[in-house]
Amino acid sequence: MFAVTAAALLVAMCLAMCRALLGPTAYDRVLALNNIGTKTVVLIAVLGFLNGRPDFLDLALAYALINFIGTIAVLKYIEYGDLGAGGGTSRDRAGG
Amino acid sequence: MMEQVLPVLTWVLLLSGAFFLVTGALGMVRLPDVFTRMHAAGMTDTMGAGLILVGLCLHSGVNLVTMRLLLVLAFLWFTAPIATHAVAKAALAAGTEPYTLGAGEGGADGGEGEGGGAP
Amino acid sequence: MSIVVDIVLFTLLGATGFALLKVRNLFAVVMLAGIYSLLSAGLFTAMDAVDVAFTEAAVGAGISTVLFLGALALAGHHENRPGHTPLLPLVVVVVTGGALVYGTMDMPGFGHPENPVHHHVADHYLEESYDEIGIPNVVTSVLASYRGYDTMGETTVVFAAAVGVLLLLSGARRSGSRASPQGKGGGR
Amino acid sequence: MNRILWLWGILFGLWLLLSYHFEWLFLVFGTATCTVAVLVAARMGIVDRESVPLHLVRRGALYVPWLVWEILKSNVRVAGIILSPRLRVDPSIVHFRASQRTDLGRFIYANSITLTPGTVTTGIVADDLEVHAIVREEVDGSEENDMNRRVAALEGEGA
Repeated sequence: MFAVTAAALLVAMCLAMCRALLGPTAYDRVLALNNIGTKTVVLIAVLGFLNGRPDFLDLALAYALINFIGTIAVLKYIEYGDLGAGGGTSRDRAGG
Repeated sequence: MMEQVLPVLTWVLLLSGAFFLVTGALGMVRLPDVFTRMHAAGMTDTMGAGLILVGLCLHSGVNLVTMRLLLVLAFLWFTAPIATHAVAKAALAAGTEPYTLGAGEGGADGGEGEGGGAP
Repeated sequence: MSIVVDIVLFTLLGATGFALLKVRNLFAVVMLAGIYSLLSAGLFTAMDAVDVAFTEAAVGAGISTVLFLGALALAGHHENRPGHTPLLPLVVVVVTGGALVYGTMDMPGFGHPENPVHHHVADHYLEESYDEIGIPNVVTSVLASYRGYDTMGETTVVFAAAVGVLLLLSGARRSGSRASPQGKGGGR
Repeated sequence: MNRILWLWGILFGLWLLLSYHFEWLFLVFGTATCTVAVLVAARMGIVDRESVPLHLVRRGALYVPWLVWEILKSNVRVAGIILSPRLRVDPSIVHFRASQRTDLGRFIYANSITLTPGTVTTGIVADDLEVHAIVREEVDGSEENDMNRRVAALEGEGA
């Protein structure tokens, strides 16, 4: 049953990959990247069980956090064009 | 009693998690714009990952692995909405027009304010 | 099943590699490079090289994405078409790749227990490291104790490189008044 | 002070959980690491109600299962939308009013909205939440009102 789950994960990764390749906007790609990251976390967990050695979940744990940091860095870059910018200007549009 | 129920439950959880994963990924491909795709991606983050990780927890029983799986799940559920929100906000801030039914690809009347105010 | 996982991950990896070459928008390239790292970390996990996967996850998907983005913020996000035909580089790459593949023919079977690499000092490390060093994780005790000087030099180099990169990035930010013009909606 | 001790305890518990070695060497390392981390946090002045929300723990235990149930329901709905051949989406942006008193409460409310598929919080200014919904009719506000009420109750009194 882990094999079925892993297969589903791989199929889902392929689909998300299509979105990353097709774009069309930068945000679609970020979304796909984040999504593939989440799936990789789950895949690592499932692979551990598939190989009968679920001792490496620390990796999935570290991954979940790195993925988040990466996504936030990317979005900061998109929004400000600079990683060093502060959050001061972040409220300029939010309300609408 | 428990010995029979647990594997079945694990199966159900893993399979339904896989179902939500694939459906979410399908949505990422099918849906028309980045905002609607966000909802599909959120599905993977919450239900797909959640059901599968809980399924793995049930399989491994109560030990260190379970705690780590639950920690992974907690991290995912804390960070996923923040990342999604950040994507949405950045997209809106850059002037991406959300897709709406009437206006086709990108409404002409500005990206916001067409929604009726609920409460 | 694990062979299927390997094949699918490799296929995705190949697709990502080609996309990396074809796409001209450098922002998309950075995104794809991140996906490439994620996939290869998954592959390393599937091949039981968990510590390598860990490093790939931290460095490839985490740090280098951030560094690439910092560089993009300075350099703009469109790649110019190359002025010359990339024929010679292609030949060089194909020959090198062919030589490497040829080299693998002489290698003993993957994961075979009789491989010489498993019988040099590896046995000693695996059996004695806990008594000698007292660290439960063998990889850690090899890196931090048996190869302590090596690791120290390595971290010194990496630290110096990181400081250099940070100085470059922050120096450029301070001197120029670059915040607004290409800032909004940069990557499309 | 109480909060600092709690934070230290939580961090040390996490250390024990992740290392799971109980030799003296590792316990000393863990103690030192947690102490330094907590001291730095205390010096930065970020150990407060917002970062160590002890007051939420007891009522949060009731809120989380409810939220999980909501997430389950909306997941099924969104899955139905995606799998239906005609793809019945009617996205729109709606606004909700958050009645929580603290930023932390509003943060929980906004994140809960995002966590349930079908709705994503795109912006928040003061107590006005801008929410993108995948199907306009589905967000008539009743569920979000319910969620709003529950999060506000979660905050409790004396915020």
